[in-house]
Amino acid sequence: MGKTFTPLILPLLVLGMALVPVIGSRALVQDLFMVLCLLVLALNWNMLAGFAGLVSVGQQAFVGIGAYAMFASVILWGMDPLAGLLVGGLVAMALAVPVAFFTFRLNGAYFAIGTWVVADIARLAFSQWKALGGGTGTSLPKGAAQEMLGVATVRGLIGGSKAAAVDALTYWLALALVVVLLLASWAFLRSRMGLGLQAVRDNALAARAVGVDPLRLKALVFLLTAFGTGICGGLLFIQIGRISPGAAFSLLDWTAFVIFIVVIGGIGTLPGPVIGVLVFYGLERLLADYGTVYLIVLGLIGIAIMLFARRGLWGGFVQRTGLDPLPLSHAAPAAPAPTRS
Amino acid sequence: MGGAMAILSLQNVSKSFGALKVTQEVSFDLAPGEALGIIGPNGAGKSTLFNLITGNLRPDQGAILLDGRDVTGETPMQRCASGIGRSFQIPQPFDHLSVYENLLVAARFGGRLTAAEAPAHCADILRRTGLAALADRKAGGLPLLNRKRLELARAMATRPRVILLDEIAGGLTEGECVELVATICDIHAQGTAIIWIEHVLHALTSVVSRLMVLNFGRMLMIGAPDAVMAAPEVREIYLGIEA
Amino acid sequence: MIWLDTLVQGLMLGGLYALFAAGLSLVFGIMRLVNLAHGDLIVLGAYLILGIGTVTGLNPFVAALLALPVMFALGWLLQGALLNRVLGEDILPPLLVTFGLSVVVQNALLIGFSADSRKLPVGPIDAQSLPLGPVTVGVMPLLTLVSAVLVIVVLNQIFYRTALGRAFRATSDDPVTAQLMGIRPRSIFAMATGIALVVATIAALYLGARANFDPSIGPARLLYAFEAVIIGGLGSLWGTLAGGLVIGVAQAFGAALNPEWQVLVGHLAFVAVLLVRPRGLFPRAND
Amino acid sequence: MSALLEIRGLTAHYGDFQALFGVDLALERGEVMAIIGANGAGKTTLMRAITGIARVSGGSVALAGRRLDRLAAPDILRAGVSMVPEGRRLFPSLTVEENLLIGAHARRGSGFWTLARLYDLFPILRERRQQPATALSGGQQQMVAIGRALMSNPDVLLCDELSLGLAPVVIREIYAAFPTIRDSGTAITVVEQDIGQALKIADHVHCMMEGRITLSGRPDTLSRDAIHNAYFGVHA
Repeated sequence: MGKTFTPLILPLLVLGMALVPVIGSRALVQDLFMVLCLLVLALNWNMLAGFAGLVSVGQQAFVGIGAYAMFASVILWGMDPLAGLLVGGLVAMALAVPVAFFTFRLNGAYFAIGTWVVADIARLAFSQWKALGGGTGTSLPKGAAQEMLGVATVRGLIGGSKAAAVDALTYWLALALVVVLLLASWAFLRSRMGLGLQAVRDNALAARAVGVDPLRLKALVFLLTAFGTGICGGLLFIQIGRISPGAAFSLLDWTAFVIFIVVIGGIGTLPGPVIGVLVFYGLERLLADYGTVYLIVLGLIGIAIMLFARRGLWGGFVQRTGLDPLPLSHAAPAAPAPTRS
Repeated sequence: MGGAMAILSLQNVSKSFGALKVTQEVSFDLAPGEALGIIGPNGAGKSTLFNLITGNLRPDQGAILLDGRDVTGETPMQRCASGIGRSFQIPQPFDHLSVYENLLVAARFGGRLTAAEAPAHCADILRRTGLAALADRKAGGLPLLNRKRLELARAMATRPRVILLDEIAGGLTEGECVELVATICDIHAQGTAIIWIEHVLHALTSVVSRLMVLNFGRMLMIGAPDAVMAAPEVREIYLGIEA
Repeated sequence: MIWLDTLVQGLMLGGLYALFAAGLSLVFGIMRLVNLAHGDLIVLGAYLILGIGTVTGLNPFVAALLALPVMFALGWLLQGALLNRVLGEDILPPLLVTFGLSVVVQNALLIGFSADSRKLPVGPIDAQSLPLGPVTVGVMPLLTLVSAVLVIVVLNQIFYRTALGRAFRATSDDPVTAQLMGIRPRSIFAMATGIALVVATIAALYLGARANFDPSIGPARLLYAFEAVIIGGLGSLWGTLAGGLVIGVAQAFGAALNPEWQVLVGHLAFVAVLLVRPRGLFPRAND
Repeated sequence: MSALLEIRGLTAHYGDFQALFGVDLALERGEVMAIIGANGAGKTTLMRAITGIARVSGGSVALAGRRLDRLAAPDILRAGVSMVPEGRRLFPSLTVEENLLIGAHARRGSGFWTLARLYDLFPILRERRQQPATALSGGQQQMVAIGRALMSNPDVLLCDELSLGLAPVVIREIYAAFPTIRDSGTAITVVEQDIGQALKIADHVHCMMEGRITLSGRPDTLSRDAIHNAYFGVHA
């Protein structure tokens, strides 16, 4: 039942989401853009912490690096912001290599601290980049986003101002990123690598005994998620238009919220981040006028989930109902007719 | 020593934990397709010997050769890919994966099979180990006998040429034990060499052609099972009954 | 001479970081718990001292004495009611719960005390300084360093000279066998977190007396504290002191080169130490 | 008159795996009881179930009429049952003397056993008392483990696999302390794979196989063949 249901509803959902810039207000587009970006970050963090067991609290490093690399591409090297996105992802992935070399020496919980220190180092180092405004930051040149590849096409498609077209384009890119990431995550987890990763998560000793190299798999996931997070960082700051070390390397915005989203939705499950981001958005709307109370509620929910429903909303749902519309499992091949006497 | 015939060869392997010598100058050759049994009292260093062979521990001295090639410096992953499979004394299933997926991991990584080849290979092993009906069950929920079968099946899925079995019959009832021995005989008949640590002697002696006795990390005796079991020093050390 | 001065200033700063770190080190050593809320709990302690001082008109040093039992009780309750439930093989639940706690404490303080920065009014001692050989040191910074050394000495005495410390070490080694000795690990853990918050209160006193504080500064201080614990060697109290001094001295030299480099150079020292000694300066033999 | 330690119909599970099947045992005051059996027979599980380390799934354990089977491990120790665990499990961060002192953490009243009396029982420990427990030889470590368990002045002392990995001469030395322990008023249960040793010291011997008691009796009434059969479950 679930198997015929899922492939049908997902494209419909994506189609509905894609229509938002055509029928919705600009404010809604901007709101949902932020939600989609948080979902991208959440999908990456979930892959890292939920599947590879790498609990990082320093992913803001790759958001900031991606954003700064995009800014550098546009401002210093005169590239199109879209090309800058790719540069951002690649630079983030390249810098993830030395980061992994350092942080992988730290075990368990201290890995988290190590990634946090690295993110702070990145923030402080980029504050020294005077060409990009140093500690105070800088803005994208006037018109850079509006002259971006594809903006004219989008304008032809939906009309409206250039700024609205930029919003629509970044929104669609974020939506596309979400879809691609969801599909890629699903494919990865069902691949040989994904199977090995789940084996390591269950029992590292046994995994090594059947030939799985935990370190290699974890390093691979670390690099891939740095790439995804870096691209998302670039995209976020095309839309925001202004960068500063504090904003680009914000622990609260790019990691803390993301962790709560994943934990509330269900860590180590594919749909978990999606559910989590919906709850997060709902709460944000509900408590929009009480900034600090909102954060307290979020913290309390996170604690409550860990105490009473460790698998999160989605994990709890799957456990209770036995339904899993997005199964990661491999069914055994149909057995040949039994030949035992 | 380490003659061209041997598939696995240990040469003067020693290992200490602090002051405790857990393995002392152990040497033996295993012929291709041979079945060797290891007995000895608890704490004699049997499981340590396995961990040395699989690469979970590095020996302080001595060498371990696979097909005449020195693998002493290799990781467990490399040794698995080179043909050493193992089962753990305490079953270590991948709890959240199905029985079939437990085998699939082993076949894809250690067995180096492609996505196209692996399913048939795993299905064959599931059938031979009597796990076919449980293929889609989560491994974490299996009772002991099936956990032991899964240990065996998963080790087989890595396509080993030497398979190490660590007390795989321990804790089973007589009937269950007989079933498991039949499966092990089947593996042996297909040409896989076996080293088997076991306290359930009658199970062991119905499969192996040579028996080694370990005591305080030392090889006390190695030879034909009947001769070894009849030796007075073995009866004394192993059973504590003065003959 | 300027370098000697910088070194001394760095050691003083390191004393403060060691105070931040001592409670963390104790808790990690006993129950392998990484408490991400420790920084915010120190800030909470500073507000508690401020509150007691404001209400009673007492000097912050006396107010801190009154705050000690309150913070002990808070730590004991926190461990008993919350943290004990999430200890286990899986490192994620304790990390996330203390992370959630950090956000809750920080924002509750924000509601209670606004974002305005405060300072503990310690009186004239704040501005006094002593000539110490060729350099001059502030009385408060010196007091901080002396307190840090004293705290480490006392914690070591508790750890290695008392029945409680014996139970701490035994539980840390092997909680299951400890139960066979009649030890209840959960109450041992509650006691440890209580003591950790007592140390946090002392840290809070110096944090609030030496510089301005506001509800948001916890996490950054926590990061320096963790660096001290990790490079000191996990579970070693003297190592934690050494780690704090290394971070403090590195930051002081960084600041001497360029004020913007203070924190960055501290972090780089942390990375450098770990690259050379992956298990820290004074690793425990059995880990 | 009920026995000091009385076990009735005890069952225990690890997940779906049943490790004990209705074990009945009784230990009298001043008695030494031995439980023998091969690896995996359920001896260690039995010890862990009595001391509260493993959960009991059925049956009862009572000490002088008081039910223990629902108590947590620290409370069972306080009630008067102490254990020398398999593999000794000394605390590596503690010195020899501290390991002994930690045994008195929940000491009940002022019993026979004190540091001084333990040092008289195992004089070598007095010499080594400031050393880390892990620096000792296996036999000396076993002495520390026994001493640590005695420091709470228990009514019942359970010893799991004392002779594991020790040379025969060391084993004899350790068992030489048993009469003193028994005379101090502590009843003893030993779990052994070393059948010969068990037969020498015990008043009663029980053989376990596959989670059940398969043979019970006084050492002088049991034939070697009967023990051999009970031990291996085969007819030799």
